[in-house]
Amino acid sequence: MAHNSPYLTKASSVQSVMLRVVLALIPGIVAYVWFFGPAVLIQLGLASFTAIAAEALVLKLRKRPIWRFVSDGSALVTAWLIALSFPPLGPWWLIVVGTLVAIIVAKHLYGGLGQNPFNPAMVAFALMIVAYPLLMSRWPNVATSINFQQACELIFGASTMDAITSATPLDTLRTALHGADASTTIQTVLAKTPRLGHGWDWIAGGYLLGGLYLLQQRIITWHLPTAFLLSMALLAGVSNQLDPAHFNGVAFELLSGGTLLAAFFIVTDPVSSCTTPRGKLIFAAGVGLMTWVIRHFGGYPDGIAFAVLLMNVAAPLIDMYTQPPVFGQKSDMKPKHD
Amino acid sequence: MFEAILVMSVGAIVLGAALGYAAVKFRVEGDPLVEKIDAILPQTQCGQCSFPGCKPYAQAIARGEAEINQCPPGGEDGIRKLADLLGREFKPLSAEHGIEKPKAVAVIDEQTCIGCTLCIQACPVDAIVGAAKQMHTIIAEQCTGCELCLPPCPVDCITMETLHETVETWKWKYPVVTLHPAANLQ
Amino acid sequence: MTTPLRSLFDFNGGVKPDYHKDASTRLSIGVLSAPTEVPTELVIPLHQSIGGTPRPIVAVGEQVKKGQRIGDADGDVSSAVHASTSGTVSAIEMRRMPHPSGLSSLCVVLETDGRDEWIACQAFDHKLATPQEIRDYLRDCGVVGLGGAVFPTHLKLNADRQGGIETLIINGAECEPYITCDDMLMRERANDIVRGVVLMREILGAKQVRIGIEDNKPEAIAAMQVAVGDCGDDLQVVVVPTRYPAGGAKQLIRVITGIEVPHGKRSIDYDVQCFNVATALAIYEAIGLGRPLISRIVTVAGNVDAPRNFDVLIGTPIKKIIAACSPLPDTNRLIMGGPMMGVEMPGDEVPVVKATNCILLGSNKIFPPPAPEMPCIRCGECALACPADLQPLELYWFSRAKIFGKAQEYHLFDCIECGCCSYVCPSNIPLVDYYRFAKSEIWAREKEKSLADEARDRFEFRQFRDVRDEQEKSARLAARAAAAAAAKQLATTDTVAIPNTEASTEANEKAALIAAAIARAREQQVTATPQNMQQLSAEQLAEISAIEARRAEIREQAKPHLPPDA
Amino acid sequence: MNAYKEIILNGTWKQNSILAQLLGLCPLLAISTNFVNAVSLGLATVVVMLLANLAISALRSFIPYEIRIPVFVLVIASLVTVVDLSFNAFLHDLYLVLGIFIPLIVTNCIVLARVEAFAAKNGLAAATLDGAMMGIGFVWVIALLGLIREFIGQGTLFSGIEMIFPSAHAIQVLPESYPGFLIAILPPGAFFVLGFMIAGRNWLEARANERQREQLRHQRTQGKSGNAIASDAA
Repeated sequence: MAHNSPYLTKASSVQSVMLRVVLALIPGIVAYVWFFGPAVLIQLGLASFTAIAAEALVLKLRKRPIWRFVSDGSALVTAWLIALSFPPLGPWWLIVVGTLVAIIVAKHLYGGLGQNPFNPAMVAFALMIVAYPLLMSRWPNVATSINFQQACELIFGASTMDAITSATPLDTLRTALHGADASTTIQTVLAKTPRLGHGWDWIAGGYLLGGLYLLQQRIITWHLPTAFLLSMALLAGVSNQLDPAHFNGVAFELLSGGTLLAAFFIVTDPVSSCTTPRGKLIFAAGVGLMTWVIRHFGGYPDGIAFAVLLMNVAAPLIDMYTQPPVFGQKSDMKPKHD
Repeated sequence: MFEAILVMSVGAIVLGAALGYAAVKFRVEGDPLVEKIDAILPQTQCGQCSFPGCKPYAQAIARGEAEINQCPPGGEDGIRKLADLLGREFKPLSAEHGIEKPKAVAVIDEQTCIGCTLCIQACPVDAIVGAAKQMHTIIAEQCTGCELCLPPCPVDCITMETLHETVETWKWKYPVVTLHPAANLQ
Repeated sequence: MTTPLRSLFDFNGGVKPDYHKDASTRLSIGVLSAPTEVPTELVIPLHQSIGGTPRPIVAVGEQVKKGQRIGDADGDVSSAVHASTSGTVSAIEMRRMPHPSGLSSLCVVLETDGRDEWIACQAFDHKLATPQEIRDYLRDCGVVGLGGAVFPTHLKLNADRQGGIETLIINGAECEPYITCDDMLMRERANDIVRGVVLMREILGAKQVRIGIEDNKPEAIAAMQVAVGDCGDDLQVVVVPTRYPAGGAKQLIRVITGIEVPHGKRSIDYDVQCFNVATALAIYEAIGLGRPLISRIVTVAGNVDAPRNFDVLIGTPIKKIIAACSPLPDTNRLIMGGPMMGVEMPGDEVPVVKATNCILLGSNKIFPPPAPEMPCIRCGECALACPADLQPLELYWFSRAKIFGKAQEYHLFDCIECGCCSYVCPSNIPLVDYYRFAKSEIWAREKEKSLADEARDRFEFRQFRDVRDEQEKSARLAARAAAAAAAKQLATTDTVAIPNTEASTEANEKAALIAAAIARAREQQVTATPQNMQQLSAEQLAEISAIEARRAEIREQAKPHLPPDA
Repeated sequence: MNAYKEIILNGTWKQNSILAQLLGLCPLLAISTNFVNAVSLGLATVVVMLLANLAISALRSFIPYEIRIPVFVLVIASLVTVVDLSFNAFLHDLYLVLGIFIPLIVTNCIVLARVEAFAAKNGLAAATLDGAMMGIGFVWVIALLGLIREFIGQGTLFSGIEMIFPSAHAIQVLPESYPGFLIAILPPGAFFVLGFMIAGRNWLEARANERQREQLRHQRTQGKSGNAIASDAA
């Protein structure tokens, strides 16, 4: 039997969608390399290679058409998100193991493309930060510049890195605020490290640029990023007003950590998030709320991964209860005659 | 020691009494299972299951006296549904009760019919109309294809006609992705 | 009446495919209904509208004239069928239908005589007729919705309503790519259409009339505006933005009035009624000229050298009109309808029916086979494109997994199968096919269930009756026995034998009767001709044999379902 | 004899309380952080199950149907108390590590499930064997789980063995520099490893079923030419 109508199709494919997402990540990566050196490029390469190799291997084991699925680009998107959320100076095996877990466990054990209930990149991040909390905080110090060779040595284990790594701004604050000294406030920390958070704002800007591109391309809708950023901003604004000594301001909260990466690239993962308009708003606001809660009261410096995973669990339920009214079922439509 | 035994005994008596009361008070009455089984059965009332109709067979299944694979008109699909409902293992249709056939209706050859009314008495769903010494006919929409009218007919004027797909009963197939076949038009 | 200033409403979703409408509007409507063009054989299916299948009222060998009724509507939800030209009925048999199944259905085959002789046509005065008479007249004229749904028009022209309806909408949107039959009709026969619209308005008592036309048909809009201006009635031509499927009845009602008619409700419940422009013309021809619906405009487009519209007699084999457009050699499929909702034809010998608005020829070049299906990534494009505001992706999961209950809960039956979701799907999933599958499966199951329920009820009633009869019989016997006992007591001397073996003698008697009947039947079969036919004239005998033949034929048709043609 | 063989097979593999029935997961997941803890708790459970099945099977004709559950719990609780006190007396260090999970054997649904489903309906010997075999089914799974989690999580084997045999020592299998896969020891790790174990069992079962079906089909095609009854019986 030949295929049935419609016989016309719009020229779009999963591949083109995924490649445009990859393209949208590039401005953020450029800023990243500018401030933290080329180490992240090595991680990107490692993650991409591992992801594609693992994808091909699993597809072969599952007896699926290999080329059709490897070329869809979804593994590449996962790999890049992992590379951008993992610390750039982490040892090579950290990102390799993380990527393997993402592709094999989080994606293919659930049925492959389109079937995974959890965001694979965030599964990898959550698993590795739980397993190796110390290694996952090896971020380069903005002040020290690392060239390509140094980065290789650090990543492939030929030298130690204590001198040049530092915690992320969020981690720094968290450690200081939850430390023994109860009198520490954000202001005292900032006084000690005036350049805290510098560079991160530019990277965030890069992600924002990519996100706007995705919006323009209609690959993502406004609901998810807006609701996520608004809920974060709202919480940060209110808490900062109430207790400026212990809660970050809106700008710091939005520009640090992976907030903007998450807003445009992670929360918007269509497979594992909600699909109805209202559902998207609830989902993203929930991620924002949980991220903020984990950042300030949880055991880990950044809570996006956990927040996303927790909301992933709730996504089908939210979708079920937020089905938009179908044509003709809006409440104001009443027949004149029955 | 004595104290411990006393505490345990009192506890046991109180709990036992509560449970005993509950067992009497909240006993489940009726058997909704029969209805559910009956809903799955095809209602041909053909008796091939060795029970006089679908409801009696449903009751027998519910009591555990009959296997779930005795209904040829229900076919494999029906057995699967029953297996799901009852949590029993799927079994292939039992051969002694018949084989699954395409759905058919009985047709009376009106030239041969002598009007004996025997088929009318045999029809479990009253789908045959006619009177003594008058020609009989079958209401096709109400015929379940049970074949119970075939044996009593003394002149063998009833035949079963398989129902074929028509434009009205045609169904869209489950989409399967196949390569487009070569042009088959001139 | 110029373009109104009133604001239009919008519907959600929809897509903007390439329209390809120019090619088939360059030439005027070709006429294939002229006497010389009439094919030698017309195949007129009896079932051409929603509802019951009309009963044939002509016999094989009978002469018919153009416009003569050959099939009578079966019940109220049905519509009559007419001979498209004059000729002889050569057969009433199963022929392949223009239906994706490729199955056959009962058709009247007409051997044309080339004279194209009309029956006596007489205009119908709707002003003097009662609503019921108007309905019956239109039903007998075979007027059905020509937009593609072929819903019997007489059911929609419901003149019973006190005070009339609010809005009458005439659908000239024609949103599907390639199809231009309504466009050409409006350009060339705007006046007749407007006359039909005025008739409909009078019957319905509509307060306002809006003729909706998509803004990609400027010539049609201009022609209609002129015709509306000439007619003197206050009709309005409304130009609606071009977006597929703006021509869907519900979408057009939404765009023009803002009213959303939900699934399961009729638009008349909301004081709106919507008809296609071609239907308006058919009404004019039926009421104004007394001509039944025997032809329609068909677009031939796609993989042909000279795409064009034709006025085609119902029952013309489609190969006949395709040939007039010189199809290209790489044509590999024939589609009835447009590229978004059309259905593939099983062959080129199938006839044009009232639903045939377009014959689209396809090739791998213009309709490339879809890329391999990928898994759904829940991107939500389909939900944005859905004009019924459904969540096609959810419906897809449920239909694919055959969880039909859930699919219905998610409003599967609100789906109008417009194809927008499949059109935009980046994973190339044949979404509409899944919905079609799920819908027909649900219908089949519901039908099966209702039949099973009916069988159960009948079985249970029969059992109840058996028990009741048994009780009545035993009561009767008891009464008789009591009476006999009383008689016995009275007549002590003469003992009357009471038949206590009533049942067995009854059975014996019956067996004897049956044996006698069998014997009689055998005898009858031996003496082939009945006694009462011996003194009849030759004509009478011929008549009887003709009746016998017809009877045999009807029996043949009445047989539940014939095996499909080889 | 065949019935006993089936009890053994059911307990250890086919109806395995963990892999097939997913019962008693709470102690299983909580205590299987290393091999020694896992085996200790497992053996304690075996003892309780064996004795509980024995006791209930012996008493089954005296227990009224309506109050059977409280009676079962009472018997199991008494046995667990004995085990708990013995641990406290003889393996005090281990007792401290296992903590609440020894008393919690009372609520382990495997124990109650076997008592209710088997011991209350079967004879003494069969019930005792069932208790032992179901217990062994639990022990080997929890032991394997503990082994894997300990190995992946910290690269050692038998850590904590000195709590039972003071002279013995844990074995460092992977080099000291192994950073440890912390999550294997954390509760999520228990779920992951158990998940893979269940998947493995399902895979083996599916393969066995497939092979059986293959055999049947083979026999049937052969039986067509021979006698039909033989193939039906198969």
